[in-house]
Amino acid sequence: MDNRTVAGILVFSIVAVFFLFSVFLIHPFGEPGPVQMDDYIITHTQNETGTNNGVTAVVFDYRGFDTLGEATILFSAVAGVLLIFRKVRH
Amino acid sequence: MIEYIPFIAVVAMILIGLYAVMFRRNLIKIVIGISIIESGVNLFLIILGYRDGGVAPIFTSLPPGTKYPEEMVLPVPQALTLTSIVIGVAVLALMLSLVMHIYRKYGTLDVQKIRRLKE
Amino acid sequence: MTFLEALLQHSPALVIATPLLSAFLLPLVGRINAKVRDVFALVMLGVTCCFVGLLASDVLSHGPRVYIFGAQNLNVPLVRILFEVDSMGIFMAIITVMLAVIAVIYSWSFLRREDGLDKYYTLLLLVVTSALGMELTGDIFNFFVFLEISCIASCALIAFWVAEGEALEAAFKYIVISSVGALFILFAIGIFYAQYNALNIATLAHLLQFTFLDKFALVILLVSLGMKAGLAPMHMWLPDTYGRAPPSIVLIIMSATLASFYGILRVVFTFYGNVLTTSLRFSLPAHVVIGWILIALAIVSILIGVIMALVQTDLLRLIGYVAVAEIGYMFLAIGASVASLGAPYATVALHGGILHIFNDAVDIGLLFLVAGAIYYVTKKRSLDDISGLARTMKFTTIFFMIGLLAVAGMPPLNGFTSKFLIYESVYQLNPILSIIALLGSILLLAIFVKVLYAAFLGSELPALKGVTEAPKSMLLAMGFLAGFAIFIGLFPNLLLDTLVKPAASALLDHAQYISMVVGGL
Amino acid sequence: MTKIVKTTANILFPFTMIFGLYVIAHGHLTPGGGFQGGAIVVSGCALLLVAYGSSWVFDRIKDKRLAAFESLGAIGFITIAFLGLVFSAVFFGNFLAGSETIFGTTPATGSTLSDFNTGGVLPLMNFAVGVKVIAGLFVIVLVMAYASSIKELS
Repeated sequence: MDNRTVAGILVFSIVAVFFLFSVFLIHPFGEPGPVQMDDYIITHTQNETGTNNGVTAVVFDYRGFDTLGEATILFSAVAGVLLIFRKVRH
Repeated sequence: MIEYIPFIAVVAMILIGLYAVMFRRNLIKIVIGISIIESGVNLFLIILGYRDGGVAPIFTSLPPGTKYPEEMVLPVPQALTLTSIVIGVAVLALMLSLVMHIYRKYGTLDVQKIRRLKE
Repeated sequence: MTFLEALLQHSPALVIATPLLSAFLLPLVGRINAKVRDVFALVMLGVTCCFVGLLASDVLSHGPRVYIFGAQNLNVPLVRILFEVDSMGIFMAIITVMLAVIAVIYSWSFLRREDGLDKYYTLLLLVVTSALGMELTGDIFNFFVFLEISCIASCALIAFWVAEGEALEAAFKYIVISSVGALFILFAIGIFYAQYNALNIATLAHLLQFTFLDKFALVILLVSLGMKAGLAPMHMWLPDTYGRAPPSIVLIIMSATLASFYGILRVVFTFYGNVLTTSLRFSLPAHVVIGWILIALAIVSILIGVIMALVQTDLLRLIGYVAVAEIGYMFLAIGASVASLGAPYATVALHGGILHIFNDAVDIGLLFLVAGAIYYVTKKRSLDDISGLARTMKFTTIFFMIGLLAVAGMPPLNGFTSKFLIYESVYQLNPILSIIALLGSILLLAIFVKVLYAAFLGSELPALKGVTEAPKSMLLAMGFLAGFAIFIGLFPNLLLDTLVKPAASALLDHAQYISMVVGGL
Repeated sequence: MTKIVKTTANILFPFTMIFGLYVIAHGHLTPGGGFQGGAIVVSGCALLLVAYGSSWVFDRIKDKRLAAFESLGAIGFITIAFLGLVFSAVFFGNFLAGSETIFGTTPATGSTLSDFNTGGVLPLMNFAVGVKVIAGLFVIVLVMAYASSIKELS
């Protein structure tokens, strides 16, 4: 066991302890704490964005800029893969 | 205790994925480790948005009599998870194409051997 | 509402939308011919420069600005994404756009014989867009999305020379470390969302109560963004990446790294601004703990950067390690200003740190372009194979000397101004730190003098018979950076008073940043 | 692949395409949207890729044209955002919601039946993202499958 794996195990156990300890402090599953933002979205989707689907309203209208970022992520992944495989010609 | 089991599952997935990324030497296993961490974090985001007995926040043919802000699941974490899933696909595609090229170049997927071949 | 006022009102959105639209258009424009595509990339970056300049003039004169996407005014529980542009964000945006324009001019001739340049320029524009997005956004999930775009796009660019195995391995190491860091940032965002049900930075900074979960989220954010910015124990990817990527790309990856450094500034100063003075265990205020941790990691990265650079033979890897040392200086200045939050020399340290971001970008960028010119002409990476280049590559030698003196912090050049501010303020905090920093700079000078003799002044090698001067556009790009280095070195107050001081006061004054959004409700 | 696999692929492919396009088109009414529907359609195309082999598919569909379609989808998405800037004076503004033009009617609040003509800008964004995801993911799957089938890469 060279010292790299020992250091790795040390870091891994610290991260494990912190994660386990922090997860029990979050609100229990099924009882979310404050919900003011989501209640506003649920009650106002139909007249503000005109859709019945709350999730699509958040994805394309309330937080539409994230979806533009996400479309850019997919675009850059395609450009990256095509850049890496540019030597592959039919 | 029963309502913290989903969070324990999240921590277990994140730690398993982190173990694979840190200690495994095979490139494909590192990629699999990262997608395990990614699905762990997605599960974490989804769990935060659940309300007991909640219905999907969609008004088309909603079961009659559901009081909709209280008995609906929160929509924002689902939108965040959608973005995170697409990020996972993009990162996975890029990593796998790199691994294909590294395998063609060095003939092995073992990180130690690649480092030795390079010198 | 004249056309100019409309542009001014929508300039935050246009700063991101124009490079993004040009990135989407570029594959189609690229089908016409190569010349049109190169000019198109530069023209669209020029348009982005105009919008950044417009926005900068407005922000510097009227204070921070909020731009909401999808609605005219803020509604009560903040639901939409908004851009919050203050003078710190716009200062970083100016650096990013400047580096991008120089990188495009440089890569015109540097990559003339390569193929796949459509995708190259698309990804270059995407990294620039994501760096600008990270610097202007006011929403943490939006910051995470732009961070992820810069990860994916720059990883594909690092693997540009697909035939070389080392570039593939450096790209794989980069994407693994970046995506693990980004996933942990997403976990921290989940923690914030679970506790406060808000995703806007100003709203969260207003609601933050520094519970154990918030401390854990702060540790995750600092570790992941520190990893992306190249802080000490997590810097291993940086020398490999800067060593193996095409040198014109290194400027772009450096702007993404500086955007992550801006992320750390935003997290420490604005996000946790209200709670920095609360005391942790045994009555130590939080800002002292965070400050000293950053200082310790900064000293480690200065030492690692300098010592490892001494033993390198590959020129590009050597400058990569020097970049790690320079990032160590920035973290030293920021750590000193956080550790002594109230003291007068804290603001001086912050001025030094922020000015050093600009100087480091210019100097390290210049050195990488010089190393790229050497690689372009001689096709050799290691210092042992190249010697006596000064005879034929006259201008490149002059630019190398300017870069060398600037990085080592010699008086007539810009490195001196920021490093002097850092030494002066860190000395008042703790004299040993500034002595170590000073020794680091002297060692940097020694390293580069060794490189100067090895690469430029030695005897003529028979293998390097056909060596000619670097092409025009590469010299132009290097000339721009050398000009900046000299100009800022001679007139530092110009940059210091117009951009750096407002940026530092914008960072320190987190109440104004929060009141722009929460106050408006 | 053998004849049996090819015939089942022939039968399954149109149903997957229809279902995927349905999920894209009704993104603003029922669960779904551009990304999810696009992924379903690409799974159908991947089915073809497996059944007929990547070189057969590579002959029929040039990856250049797919990349062009993907750019068009992305440009469509960002021009809708720019139109929001032009018509409703803010970037990403939903200028069609509530206007009497296409997709303009606002649904009644509470539980309603699905009316396709609602949703303002959202259906248009769904279609643009759907085109982009279909073309983009299919190019990735196609190029990676083809690269793994040929012997040497560079």
